[in-house]
Order: sequence, then C-alpha cells, then structure tokens
Amino acid sequence: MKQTVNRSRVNLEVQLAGLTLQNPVMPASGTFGFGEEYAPLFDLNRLGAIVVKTITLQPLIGNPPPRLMETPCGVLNSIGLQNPGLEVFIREKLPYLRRFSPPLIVNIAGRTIDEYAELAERLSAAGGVAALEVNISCPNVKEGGIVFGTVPDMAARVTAAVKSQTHLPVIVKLTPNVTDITAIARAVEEAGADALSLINTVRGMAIDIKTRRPALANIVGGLSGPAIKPVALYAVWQVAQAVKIPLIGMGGIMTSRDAVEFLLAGATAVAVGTAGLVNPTAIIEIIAGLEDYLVEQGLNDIRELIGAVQI
Amino acid sequence: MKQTVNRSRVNLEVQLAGLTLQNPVMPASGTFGFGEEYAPLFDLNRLGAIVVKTITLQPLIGNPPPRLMETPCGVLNSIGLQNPGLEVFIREKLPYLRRFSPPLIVNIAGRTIDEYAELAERLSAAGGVAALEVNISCPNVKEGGIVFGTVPDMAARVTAAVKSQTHLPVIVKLTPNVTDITAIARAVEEAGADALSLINTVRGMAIDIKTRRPALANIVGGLSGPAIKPVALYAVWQVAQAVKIPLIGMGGIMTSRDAVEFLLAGATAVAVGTAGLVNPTAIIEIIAGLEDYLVEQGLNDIRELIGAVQI
Amino acid sequence: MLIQNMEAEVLAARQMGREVFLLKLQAPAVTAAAQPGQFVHIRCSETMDPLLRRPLSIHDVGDKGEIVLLYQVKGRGTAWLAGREAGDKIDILGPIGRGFTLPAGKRVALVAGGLGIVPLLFLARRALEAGNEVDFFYGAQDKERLYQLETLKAMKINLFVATDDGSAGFHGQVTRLWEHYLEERTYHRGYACGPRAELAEFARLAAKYSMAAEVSLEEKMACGLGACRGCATALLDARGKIYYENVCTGGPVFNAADVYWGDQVK
Amino acid sequence: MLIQNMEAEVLAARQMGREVFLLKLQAPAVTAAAQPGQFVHIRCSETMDPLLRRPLSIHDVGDKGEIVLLYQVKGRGTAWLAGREAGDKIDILGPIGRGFTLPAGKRVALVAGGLGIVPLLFLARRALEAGNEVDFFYGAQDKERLYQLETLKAMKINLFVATDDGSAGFHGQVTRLWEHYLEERTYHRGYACGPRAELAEFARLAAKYSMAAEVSLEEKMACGLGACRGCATALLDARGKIYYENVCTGGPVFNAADVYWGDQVK
Ligand SMILES: Cc1cc2nc3c(=O)[nH]c(=O)nc-3n(C[C@H](O)[C@H](O)[C@H](O)COP(=O)(O)OP(=O)(O)OC[C@H]3O[C@@H](n4cnc5c(N)ncnc54)[C@H](O)[C@@H]3O)c2cc1C
Ligand SMILES: Cc1cc2nc3c(=O)[nH]c(=O)nc-3n(C[C@H](O)[C@H](O)[C@H](O)COP(=O)(O)OP(=O)(O)OC[C@H]3O[C@@H](n4cnc5c(N)ncnc54)[C@H](O)[C@@H]3O)c2cc1C
Ligand SMILES: Cc1cc2nc3c(=O)[nH]c(=O)nc-3n(C[C@H](O)[C@H](O)[C@H](O)COP(=O)(O)O)c2cc1C
Ligand SMILES: Cc1cc2nc3c(=O)[nH]c(=O)nc-3n(C[C@H](O)[C@H](O)[C@H](O)COP(=O)(O)O)c2cc1C
Ligand code: FES
Ligand code: FES
Repeated sequence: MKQTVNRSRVNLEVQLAGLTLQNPVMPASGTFGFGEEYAPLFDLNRLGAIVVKTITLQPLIGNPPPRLMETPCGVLNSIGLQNPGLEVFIREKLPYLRRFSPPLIVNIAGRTIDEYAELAERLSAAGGVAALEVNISCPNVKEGGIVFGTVPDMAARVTAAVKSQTHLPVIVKLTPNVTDITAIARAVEEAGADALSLINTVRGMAIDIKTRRPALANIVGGLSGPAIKPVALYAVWQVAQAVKIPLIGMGGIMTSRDAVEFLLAGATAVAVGTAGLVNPTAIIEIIAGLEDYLVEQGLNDIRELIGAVQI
Repeated sequence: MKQTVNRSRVNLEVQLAGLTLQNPVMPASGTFGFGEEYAPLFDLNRLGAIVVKTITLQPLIGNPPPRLMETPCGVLNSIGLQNPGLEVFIREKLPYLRRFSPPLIVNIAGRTIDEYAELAERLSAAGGVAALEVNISCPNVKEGGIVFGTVPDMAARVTAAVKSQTHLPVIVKLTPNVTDITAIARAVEEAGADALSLINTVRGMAIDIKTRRPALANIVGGLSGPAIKPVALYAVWQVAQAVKIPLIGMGGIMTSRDAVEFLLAGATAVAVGTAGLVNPTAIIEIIAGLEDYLVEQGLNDIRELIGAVQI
Repeated sequence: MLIQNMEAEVLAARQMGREVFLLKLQAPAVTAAAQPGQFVHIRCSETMDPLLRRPLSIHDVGDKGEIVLLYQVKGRGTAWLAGREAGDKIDILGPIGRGFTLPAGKRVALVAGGLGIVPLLFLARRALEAGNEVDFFYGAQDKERLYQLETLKAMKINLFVATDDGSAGFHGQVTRLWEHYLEERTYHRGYACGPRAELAEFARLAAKYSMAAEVSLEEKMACGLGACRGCATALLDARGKIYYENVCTGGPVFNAADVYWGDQVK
Repeated sequence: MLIQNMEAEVLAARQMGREVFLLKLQAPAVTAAAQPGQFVHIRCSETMDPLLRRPLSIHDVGDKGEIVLLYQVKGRGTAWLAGREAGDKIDILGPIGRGFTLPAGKRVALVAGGLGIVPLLFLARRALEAGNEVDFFYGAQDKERLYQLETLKAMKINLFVATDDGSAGFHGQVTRLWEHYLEERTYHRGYACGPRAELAEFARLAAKYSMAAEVSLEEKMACGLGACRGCATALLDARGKIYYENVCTGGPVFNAADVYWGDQVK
C-alpha cells in the first residue's frame, strides 16, 4: 500500500562520485552552451549540476552548415565540437559559471591522450570546477582516427591519463556505437573512473532527396532525442549490471517519466539534452515531475528508485 | 533540366544477387509472417520479392508476453523467433508461397553453424525458394552466446557454411549493434555472400514506471521503425563504400521518400518492416511512390538512383 | 478473412463518463462482416508518434453500415481519438479476430467487468437474435461506471448488476454475483470480458461448473493481422504445456480452459 | 536578453495565398521587446514528431500586444501551424536574435524577395517612425505572390515592385530593379531578406556601391537560444578566414560584408 508523503519532505538529493547533487537532473553537454544561454529562462541554481559544452585545448570553429537535421522523434547534429578553447573558457566563461551553487561539470575532449591530460590538469587548477566529464567519442588522431571510446584499452588509457592529472572526480562519457558497451565501461572503471555518463549520440545520417546530398555537411551526425531513448535505457541497464561506479543516464529524456525509467534502470542521475532544445524549461519540469512521482508513489527518497527495476 | 518522363516507361526493375526484382521493394522478415496474412489486403504479386519470417530447424514457441512496446516513433519487439520450424514451413507454408511470381526469400537462423548449414541444405532442396537470407543476429550457443553477427570471423563462418550447402544466392542480414559494421560486411563478403541486408533491429529497452518492471518480458528488445532510420541509412551508406555486393536497405522506411534515401545511400533494394505493421498497404504505396518520384525527377530508370548520393 | 482497411467517417462522438467515450463510425464493410468479439484496429495519430494502431472491440453495429465503439481514454492514442468529431475520417482496419461462438435457443451467461461491457453488448444482441435466453451479469466499480445501462435494460435480457462499492445492484464483484446463480441455473455457455483477474475467476467458476466458457483477452498489438506475432498470449496445449497464440487473429476470444492463467500473467 | 517562453493565443488566422498564411497572436511580452529582424521560435506539434520548433520572423506588431506572422507552408511544421484557429494556444519562444540596425532621418533601401517581405514590412514601419526615407523594393515570382501590397501602399514608403514573369511592375529580378536606382540615389544603408542567391547579389551590389548593408539569413535551428551551435552560418573574419556564428543569437541579421557567400553555400 502506498503511504501518504508530504511534498516538502521528499528527498531528491543524490551523491555522485563525491559530489552532492540537490536533485539528480542536469543538462547534457553541448545542449546547454555555457549556461548563460538558458539563464533568461530559469534560475540555474535549481539544477542538480551544470554541465557545459565540450572544451578542447585549442578553439574549434566546428563543422560547416548544415549542422542539424530533424528526424522522426530525433535530431541529427554535427556541430563538430565548436568551442572557444580552454583559455577563453577559463577566462570568459568560468567566472560567470562560478556564481552558481550546483556543481560545475566541465566536459573535455582531446585528439590525443596528452591533450586530455593537459585539459584535466589546467581545469583542475582553474578553480570552480567540481568534476570533469571526459568525452571519449572523439577520434584519436595518433591512432588512425579510431574513436577512443570504441576500444576498451584506449578508453582506459584516456581515463588513467585524466585521473593522473586531477584531484577532481572523473566522469567518463561513453558512446553507444560499440558492440559491447559493458566492456568499455569495465575498462574505464578499472582505470579509475569515478562515474560514467551514457549515452552520447548514436551515429546516423539523412539524405535530402531533392538535392541528393547528405542533409548534414559532415555526412554523418549524432542522433539524439526520444528516438534513442530505448537504446540509451538498455545501455544504462546493461552497464549498471557490469560496474559499481554510479551512472548518469541520458538519451531521449523528455519528461520526468522518462527520467524515472533511467533511475529504475540503474542511473544515479540523469542528463537532459534534446528536450531542452525543444522546450527550454524541460529540465525544470523534469525536476518538479520527479518530486510529484515520488509523492504519487508514496516514496520519501529518490534513492529508492535507483536500480529498482524488478526483473 | 528535367526531362518529361512517361509513367509507363519508368523502369523499376533491379538485379540483385542473380535475382530479378520487378521493383526494389520487399517486406522485412518477421513483419510479413508467411505472406498469407497480408494477402486479403493486396496482391502479393506486386512485390519486388517476398520475404518470410525467420525459420529455425526446430519449431520455436517464442518469448512470453508482453512482446511489444511502442516507443517514440518506434517499436520494441521480442518475438523470440516464434516459428513453426523448417518441416512445417516446407510442408504447410511453402506450397502457398510457391503460387506467387516474385522471388521468395527465406530467412533462416541457427543456434550453431551446423544448424545454419542444415537449414540451407534442406531449403535449397525444397523447391520454390529463390534465395536465403541469413539472420546472424542470433546467439551462438556453442560459443557462450556471443551473437554471430557481432564477430567478423563468426559471421564469415556462418556465411561460408551456408554457401557450401546451397546453390541459391545467399543474403546475409547484418545487425547494427556493432562497433564497425563494415568489418562484418567485408568478412561476410569475402566468405562468399551474394548480397547483404541491413539493418536488423537496434537493441533497446523500456520500463513500465507503474509496475517498475521491464516493458518486455524478455527485458531487451529490438528497436525498429522511423526512430532508427538515420542509423540504418548511415549503416547502408558506410557498407556501400566498403563492399561490392549489392545491399538491401531497411530500418524505418515508412514512405517512398525514405526508400529513395536508402537507394541514394547505395542500396539496390529496400525492405519495409514496421511501416506495414502500421499501414498494411505501406509497401504498395512505396512502390507507387518510387515510380512517381522517378517521373517527377525526370528519370527513366530506378538504377540511376542507386548510390547516387552526392558527397 | 474479410479484413479491410478503410477511412471511416465519424457519425457521432459522445462522452459517456469521466474518461469514457462512444464513437459511431460509418463502416459498412465492417458492419457486414462483424461478429461479436471482433475488433477494429485504429490509427490514432496523424504523425509517426504515437506510431501503432489501437485495438477497440466492436460495441454494436447499426442498420445502415454503422459501427459503435466505446472506449476509455488511457493514453495518447485514445486521447487523440477522443478529440475526433462528426465528419472527421478515421483510418480503421477490420473486422479482426475470432469472435464468440453462439448457440441457438439455449441459456447463456454473459459476464462483463467494467469496459468488458464493450463486446458483450454486441454479443447479447446476436445471442437474442439466435433465440437464446441471455443472463447478463454486469459489474463496475460504482454506479457512475455502469455504461449503457439504458440500452441493456431495453433489451430482452435478464440483467444483473454489481458494483464494488454497492452504489448499484449487488455489493461486490460481478463474478461473486454470478456464482449465486450458478448453483441453480445451467448455462450452455458462458462469456466474459473484463480485467484479467476477473477473467481468471470466471474461468475458475466455469471449470468448477463444467461449463463451456469463452473469454476475450488483451495484449499489446502491432499489425493486427497475425503477421508479426507480437500480440502473443500464453495458452496451454492438450498436454498442459505453454504455447503462444496471437490474440489478434487466434483470438481475441479464447476458450477459458485453454488460457494459461498462471503467474506469467501481468 | 528578453527571450520568453509563452502560450500565445491565436487572434486571427488567415490564408493569404496558395500556400501562404498570416497568423496574429496575442504575445505582449514579444511585442514590447520586438525589433525588426527578430523572430519567434514556435512549437509546431503536440507530439514528439515533428520534434523541433520552427523559426518565423516577426512580420508586424500591433498596439495591443499582438504580433503578426506570415509564412509559407513548406512541410509538416508549417502545415500544422496552418491548421490553427482563433482561440487556439501556441507555444512560442521569443523575441529572438539580433535585428536590423536603423539610422534616423536617412534614406534607406529595403530589398525583399518573395517571403523576404516578412521582416522588411516591420522594418519599414520602424524606419518611418525613426524619420527615415524608405525606398522599398519588392520582388516576387508573379503578381499572385506579392503579399501585403495594400498594406505597403498605405505606408509612406517609396514602393518599387518587380516580378519574374512581368505580371506586375518591373519584369525581372528585384535586385536588377534596385540596381537601376543605385546609380542615382545614395543610401545610408541597405537591408535585404529573401532567397540566398538574391541576398548574395544584394551583397555584391552593396559592396560595389560601398554601402552599409544588412541581410537576414536562415539556417536550420534547434534551441534558438545560442546554446546548441546548430544554426551556424559561415562568416568571414577580418583576415578573410571562415568562422561560424549562430544565426539564432548572432543573427539572423548580419552585415552583408561579413557573410561568406562562397560555395559552402547551399
Ligand atoms: C482486442 C482488444 C480490444 C480492446 N477493446 C477495447 C475497447 O473496446 N474499449 C477500450 O476502452 N479498450 C479496449 N482495449 C484496450 C485498448 O486497446 C487500450 O486501452 C488502448 O490501446 C490504449 O491506448 P492509449 O494510446 O490510449 O494508451 P497508451 O498507454 O499510451 O498505449 C501505449 C501502448 O500500449 C498499448 N496498450 C495499452 N493498453 C492496452 C491494453 N489494455 N491492451 C492492449 N494494448 C494496450 C497501446 O495499444 C499502445 O501500443 C482493447 C484491447 C484489445 C487488445
Ligand atoms: C530566422 C528565420 C526566420 C524565418 N522566418 C520565416 C518567415 O517569416 N516565414 C516563412 O515562411 N519562413 C520563415 N523561415 C523559414 C521557416 O522556418 C521554414 O520554412 C520552416 O521551418 C519549415 O518548416 P516545415 O516543418 O514546414 O518544413 P520541413 O521541411 O518539414 O522542415 C524540416 C526541418 O527543416 C527546417 N527548415 C526547413 N526550411 C528551413 C529554412 N528555410 N530555414 C531554416 N530551417 C528550415 C525546419 O525548421 C525543420 O527543422 C525562417 C527561417 C529562419 C531561420
Ligand atoms: C546539439 C547537440 C550537441 C551536443 N554536443 C555535445 C558535446 O559537445 N559533448 C558531448 O559530450 N555530448 C554532446 N552532445 C550529446 C549530448 O550530451 C547527449 O549525450 C545526447 O544528446 C543524448 O541525450 P539527449 O537525447 O537528451 O539529447 C550533444 C548533443 C546535441 C543534440
Ligand atoms: C515484429 C518484428 C519482428 C521481426 N522479426 C524478424 C525476424 O524474424 N527475422 C529477421 O531477420 N528480422 C526480423 N525483424 C527485423 C526486421 O526484418 C527489420 O530488419 C527491422 O525491423 C528494421 O526495419 P523496419 O524499421 O522497417 O521495421 C523483425 C522486426 C519486427 C518489428
Ligand atoms: S498484432 Fe501482429 S500478430 Fe497480432
Ligand atoms: S539554434 Fe541552437 S544555437 Fe542557434
């Protein structure tokens, strides 16, 4: 039987890799810019954490347009990691971001293991960064362009390199474009990762049948949004069985009901990407909706949901 | 400038692995039963080919319900290859299917390489079968349940075993749940495959947040439908660059425009699955729509579209 | 099989209760062939989300090619349907499935729980036409959830009503009400539609009184044509072994004795 | 930035041409802040398909908090929009973007091609309010595709019309018509909106006559907030090197001289 639960008594707080999140909901990297873009629409202090766009050592201008294509219940993007580079980030974006109380998670990507290490070192020294999220869905320029995140050993080496240069919690973000995501997850856990984010976008393509050209200038793009939710949820569930470190689940979360599915599958927190591109206050509605769900279910603590799927 | 093309002059015929298809559109295995189910709704002789549900050596009762879950722009299924088995197929289904003129493609799956070989041998002797489609998205019971289609060498061995037992064209159907689908495609091509079908469903999961149980009794299911179209199209495009044998493209084709995308990406033919579950005459509308597209574009021959995407 | 796919015009759309709606469609091809227990499979979207059709049982048929549906808004598909108005066109596929089998000139029992009324009203009509004596047991949570009472009262059936809260008729489950009559009356055949737990109880009682009995089952569906094997439900074969049968074309009506009521059940 | 997300009520919806519609919305928060060249970002679906918002330029504003949109039905989003009626609510985000920059008391040239009329009508109004002399060049394929001609004629602008087929005004492209006047008239600034090829020609002419010139560009959009970097368009930096700027918040109005008109262009 369900208990009656007082909304104000409901606990949404979770612990993740040493961070305390007031609620388990954060934006997904790359869909939230550097926070300031959403600030006119809601108070960033309401988020579980703030996650910024991938930062690289050097500025990247990104891919030529078109960079976006709408697909059934999804979006293909090929932004090409456009970002102002580490220095500008630290000088111009970080001071603004330091004003907010939720932990700041900075997502990083390198073309070589050394670049990952250098990013980790310099961001750790910058102050105001709570954790690093390591985007390993990038090609390794030294090893023929194979994506770091698709080979367990390469993923582990990136992780170890980042770990060696930082005292901050290290969250490794996994790509779903692999045969066995649990193998990558385990390799990364062994290499010292404190948490995992999953999933990054799924490879995809679209063609404009009028011009007969790829819809994206980059030909291939990353698929996100509700279309990939089942894929993401399965990845979270699988990885939750395979590792002990906490997971941040993402991929197609549009509503609090979707978020609950990810928590039940084993995620300790969730990230919201594409939903925010469609409905800018989606993330705030998801936080409120989680609270409502707990009340409805007669639960006091969101942690009771984590991994609670009944098999 | 576009030419004026007479609808009756438009050529939809394609050659595929020695088969002549009057048009490049066929149902996707498992969504079309044994043909008879759709016969009340249209004339099966209008199809490019007929493709039946996967047949196994022994009858399979399939997975317990629920077997279906609707997802955003997609469907998760875990039918569990329910089928009456080879003998009943040959005795009870094949005589009916022989009545139709389009080539009959029989999809087969085994739990061991020997089972694949036996299926190939006996179906080749049965008469009325035009080609075999080899479903390698099945776990290899002898090698710890690793899916045949995820390891190039295993995929190649299945292909070679089937080839050795049949004079029929062998179409190998690839799973998208791999790091590098081109590696599988090349291995299978080298092992003698005459054509490739891609893609099979994408792994996925859903959870019922009321009962907190997986939405499918089998926990994991295969995602199909428009949601996966970008994933399928990219797979077709990638594989088209990697192999010389013809491709049958599938995954989320709902309209003739979707079919054109697959042809442009490099498919010689396409298969329609989930669309037919939603709109039973989708496949007929797609064939008509292809003709219209050719007329519109001032093209005489559908073969001009194959692989014609401009990069 | 006479399954057809058509655009059916909405003749009338009426709200019958808090979340329950009635829809009358012009669909002569369905009316002509429809058997009680059969259903139509409806596209409830103009886009690809939601994607699949929704199955709804045939509630009644009219003289001029009309079919009547009665449904509860459960989610996005039925909510979309509730937005349709007279004059709109709806894409339907049907009639689908194996309906109930009726004798002629016998006494039969119809046991409806909640929205289980939907196919049983149509069945009652055909049962009467075949000269049967119809005992109609109809249960719902409360008085407000007893739909079509007036229509039923106007029919030449013996109507017995039960509500969980006692707000109308017998206070308790409809199967309990039925049980009271089972001792004294002998039925040639029993028919039930309603929540799974009620059907299981119905099946138990039917077995106890050695009565032929049929139930209408539900499973999620895709094609509705028997092609995809997605709507499988667990049955027991002659040797008591589980096998799976399509609800769409192998059912939705099954012999109660063949159904596996065990713990696989949701 | 004053971007707000709101449910705006449809005040009027009117068909203006074969596939062109006008929509008047009650959106005081947008009206108050709106600058010509800015746009609103509209959710054109009740489901997740289609998923993304659609950007539409602000065509005009009213005294009582109204905004006017004018759009062509291109695909599913705009088709959905064309189905809205007075009284419906629409989810809009705006006003978004950097608009046109207007001088005061100068002569300016506005060059609209086809639906490029949308932001330029609003611009003309504000240009007049700022005491500018407005030469308004308006081209379309044919007479039927010249929208809002009466409204423009009622404004104190100098209106010059061109059609590709000569069915009204000058027979030929609007930039060719404009060119005739460029020799004799000096403009403080030029503004254009229309098909990409026309904008490129406009930019070429502006450069030739050393005129400050602004164009409104289009790219596919997701967030509309500058967050996703999806709507990037190619610009040239001071050293002539390509870089990418968001159309949504870095534009949609750009200096014509900064735009990379090269072969990256679709
Ligand atoms: C043969 C048959 C006849 C039916 N007849 C009626 C009827 O006459 N009146 C009525 O109110 N309901 C009937 N139902 C149940 C009805 O089909 C579902 O309530 C409806 O599909 C819910 O769709 P939704 O989009 O509103 O809900 P959602 O919950 O959004 O549906 C999500 C998915 O689950 C499926 N689903 C949800 N509930 C059921 C269910 N109980 N059975 C099968 N699939 C389900 C939907 O079809 C869809 O694929 C019948 C079901 C079957 C199988
Ligand atoms: C800043 C801006 C202002 C605009 N103002 C107007 C206006 O006032 N009136 C008007 O008729 N049109 C305007 N457009 C173009 C309009 O946004 C598109 O025609 C519309 O998005 C098409 O959507 P659809 O669903 O009907 O077509 P679909 O072809 O189905 O759209 C598919 C996808 O492509 C995108 N898309 C299609 N065409 C364009 C385009 N030209 N620019 C950007 N994205 C596109 C859609 O947003 C969607 O994501 C503007 C575009 C931009 C960028
Ligand atoms: C426009 C866009 C840009 C993205 N950029 C990044 C990025 O820079 N770094 C990264 O790790 N992930 C990036 N992602 C992936 C998201 O963080 C997220 O993993 C993915 O979109 C799945 O979540 P969603 O379906 O909620 O969007 C991006 C996604 C989108 C849609
Ligand atoms: C209900 C269902 C059953 C399927 N059964 C099979 C099968 O038995 N064998 C097989 O090779 N593929 C099977 N598939 C996969 C399809 O053939 C096809 O590869 C996939 O669904 C992608 O195409 P679609 O998006 O058009 O459905 C099945 C798909 C569905 C939806
Ligand atoms: S719904 Fe496809 S077989 Fe029943
Ligand atoms: S649409 Fe997201 S940055 Fe412009």
